[in-house]
Amino acid sequence: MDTQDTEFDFLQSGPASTSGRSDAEQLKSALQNEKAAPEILQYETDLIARIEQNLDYQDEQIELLKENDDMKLLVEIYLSELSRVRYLLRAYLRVRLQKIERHVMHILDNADVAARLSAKEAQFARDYFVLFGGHMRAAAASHLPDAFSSLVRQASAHPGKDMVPAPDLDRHAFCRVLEDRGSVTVDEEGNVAEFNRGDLFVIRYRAIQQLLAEGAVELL
Amino acid sequence: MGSDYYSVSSLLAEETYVPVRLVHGCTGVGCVIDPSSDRPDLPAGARLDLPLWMVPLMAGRNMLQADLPVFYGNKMRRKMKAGAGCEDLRVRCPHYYTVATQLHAAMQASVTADEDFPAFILNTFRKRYKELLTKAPQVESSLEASQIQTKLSAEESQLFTAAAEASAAYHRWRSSGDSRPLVRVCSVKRKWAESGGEGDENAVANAAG
Amino acid sequence: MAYCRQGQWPCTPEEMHFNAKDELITIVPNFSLPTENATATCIGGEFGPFQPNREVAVPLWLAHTLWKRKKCTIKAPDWMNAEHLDAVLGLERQDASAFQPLPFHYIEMAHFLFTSGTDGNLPQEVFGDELARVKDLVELVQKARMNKILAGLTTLQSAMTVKLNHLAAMEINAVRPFFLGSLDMFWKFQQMEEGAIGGTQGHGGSLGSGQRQQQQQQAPARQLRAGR
Amino acid sequence: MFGKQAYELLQEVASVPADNLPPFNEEAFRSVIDEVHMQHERLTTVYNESRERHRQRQEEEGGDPEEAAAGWQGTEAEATELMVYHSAILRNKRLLFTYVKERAERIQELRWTHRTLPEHVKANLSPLEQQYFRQYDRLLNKYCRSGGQGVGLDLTADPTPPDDPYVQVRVLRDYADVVFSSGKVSLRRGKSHWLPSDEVHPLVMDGVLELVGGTGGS
Repeated sequence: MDTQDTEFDFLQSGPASTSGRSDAEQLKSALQNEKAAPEILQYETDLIARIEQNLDYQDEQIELLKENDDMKLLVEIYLSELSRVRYLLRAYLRVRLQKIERHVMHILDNADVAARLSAKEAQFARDYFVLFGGHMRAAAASHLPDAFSSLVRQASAHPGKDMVPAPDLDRHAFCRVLEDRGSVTVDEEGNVAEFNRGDLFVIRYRAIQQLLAEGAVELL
Repeated sequence: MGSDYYSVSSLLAEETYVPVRLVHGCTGVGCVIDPSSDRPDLPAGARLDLPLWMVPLMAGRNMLQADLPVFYGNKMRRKMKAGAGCEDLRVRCPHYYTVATQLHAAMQASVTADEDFPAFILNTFRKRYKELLTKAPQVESSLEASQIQTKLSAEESQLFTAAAEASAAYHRWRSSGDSRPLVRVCSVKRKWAESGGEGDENAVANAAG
Repeated sequence: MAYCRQGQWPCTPEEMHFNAKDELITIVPNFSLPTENATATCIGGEFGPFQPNREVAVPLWLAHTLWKRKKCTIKAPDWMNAEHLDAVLGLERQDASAFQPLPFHYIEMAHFLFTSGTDGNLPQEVFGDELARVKDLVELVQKARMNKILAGLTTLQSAMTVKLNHLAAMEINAVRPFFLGSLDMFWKFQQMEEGAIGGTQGHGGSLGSGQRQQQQQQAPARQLRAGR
Repeated sequence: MFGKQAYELLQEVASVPADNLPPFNEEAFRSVIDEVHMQHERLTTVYNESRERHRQRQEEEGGDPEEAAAGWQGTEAEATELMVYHSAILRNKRLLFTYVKERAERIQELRWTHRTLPEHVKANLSPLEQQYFRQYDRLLNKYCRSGGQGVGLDLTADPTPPDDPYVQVRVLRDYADVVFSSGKVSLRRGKSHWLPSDEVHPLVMDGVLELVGGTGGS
């Protein structure tokens, strides 16, 4: 993944027909993946940074051009695209917040899952846990006998944290193959499927969890 | 268990009563758990109905043995074999499938599992699944939908509602042009699944689980 | 829109429509952009060049923006001619188990081209005398494919990995909640059945090749078929 | 039967559509808390009494009292009684927690869809829940605002996909030069313009502008 060395040098992300997928296309794919996956995915740090940088740059271009009547159409084109990309960015950040809220204790309990969050999301998760946990404690837990007042264990004597909502990785999902992978094991019985670029599957998420992380498949 | 601790549909399902036999009897709470008893102690072998939420912990410790309620029994299986689509599951057990999976686990724990039970549940869903599939897209009115849904379990109703809503959303989109109203009005009122509380995602997952 | 409860159904038709507007379509501009290369450098790529009477492929949203301002004409996509659609329809009807390759957002693109324009003039402009025929054929293709999907769904008897190559976006969306919800339920009941036999459930861990896999005969993913 | 009232408490919120909240049932909630404490007291009493009886039996038989220190020594029937209380406490806890969490989630949802609490809902919240809404509001604002911990985007905006941000308008009467986000426009009668759709509303209401055929629909 290419990192931005110089400011405004975003011409590298050209149209799909010439040099891979543009940043806007990657953002749309990241949003679709996030919407369709039962668990929270790795935050697209570099991509979001580039998108935000490019949004700012386009805003600047619009400010420069809007006084020029000859550039009126170009400004309208820029503004139209900006509204689309901003929608994708808002939707991406929003669906991730929803997942953080839904599985906050699971996320904070698992370092590898917590590492998928951006710095701001991690702060939000900690703040939300304090807020939500405080509310549960004040409204319910503090009224129960000590042995049953835990927010994570049904009873303090229970070994496991049997109250923590976690994503169900055995849910099915639609996915498309982006990179040839040959024979892929798709279930515990050892059944396999040929994963060729462009193939479209309905499959249990657990079977393609790792492939998704590697960018070999995308969710639909 | 943790993944559906807060699941409203699971909590509703676990209020279903199932027949059990107490292995060692019980002291003190006989009147509480058995309304027909007027004595605090119940003898070993006592038979009564308990809510499903009480069963797994006690089955796991061999304190009781759970049996299948009548709506999973041989008579019901014969009726299902004859015509699964016609049966009214809601009147018998609204959370038919959720209760089945949890009860089966409890019966496995107390070694009273019925080997044919999972196949019966799977085949029941297979047969009724086709009915749901063919009916959902054809629903023309909420009244018609309600009539179909009166016979469905909560889990089936969730699927039916989801399919009908997806179909309706698609047809709404098809009938609209490419234009949009100038000012979008965010609708306050939203249609909601009948199973209540939990979102569609969780409800479907928990219905299946 | 339900923010926190969207859950398993990630896309509304409106969102699919929004996504479809990134599909490329050929236009013929009647203007020139006063930029260095007559191009528009956007986040989504460099579009253009825009010069009079010079065909150029642009995203549908941009084509629409320009067309509304009377800055271009829009050409029908290659797949949207009567002859090609007739052939596609024939193949869809012949093959019960597979879908013909069409653009992922073919339904939304057709919808856009058939319904846009303040006085219904875009469809006429794009398709001319072929309009009615093309509309009919697209509708027939959609119906043939949806019937094929539903016929395949009726054969669903268990949770399994299903290959559905060339299924389109709106088709996925239409069947998603029912299809995925049903597969999830089948899977749960099959886990229940496996438990009765004494097998181990697939909770936790990866799907790596274990000893159990070596003992099982490996079977390919099943193709969703009709009439089995 | 144990857990019945807590079950009915949860049903109160579960049976209402998700965009609404029934009043917080303080009385029923308190009653369930009392039930839990009664169950816990009984559980503790039965456990201790059973241990005491066992210890006495040990003394009568001349055994070593120290052996009675650890573990359960009661009868299986007494163990079953303890498990009835234990599972009932767990059930009540789960129903109470889910009641509070379900309501909290709906309160969060209201922040996303309404920004402020509707009056009819506000009246149904407990003081703790009203506080929860205010705190969640602050937390979400902190995440959305510019700079520091924020992403600089109001995530509650644009819940549905945007259309063309421009609409075509016709000027109905001479007005003035107006500065829109897209630039300055001289509004002269009879002229048509493409203008940002979220900025023309006041001028449409004032009768200065009229929409030209929507945004492209037939």
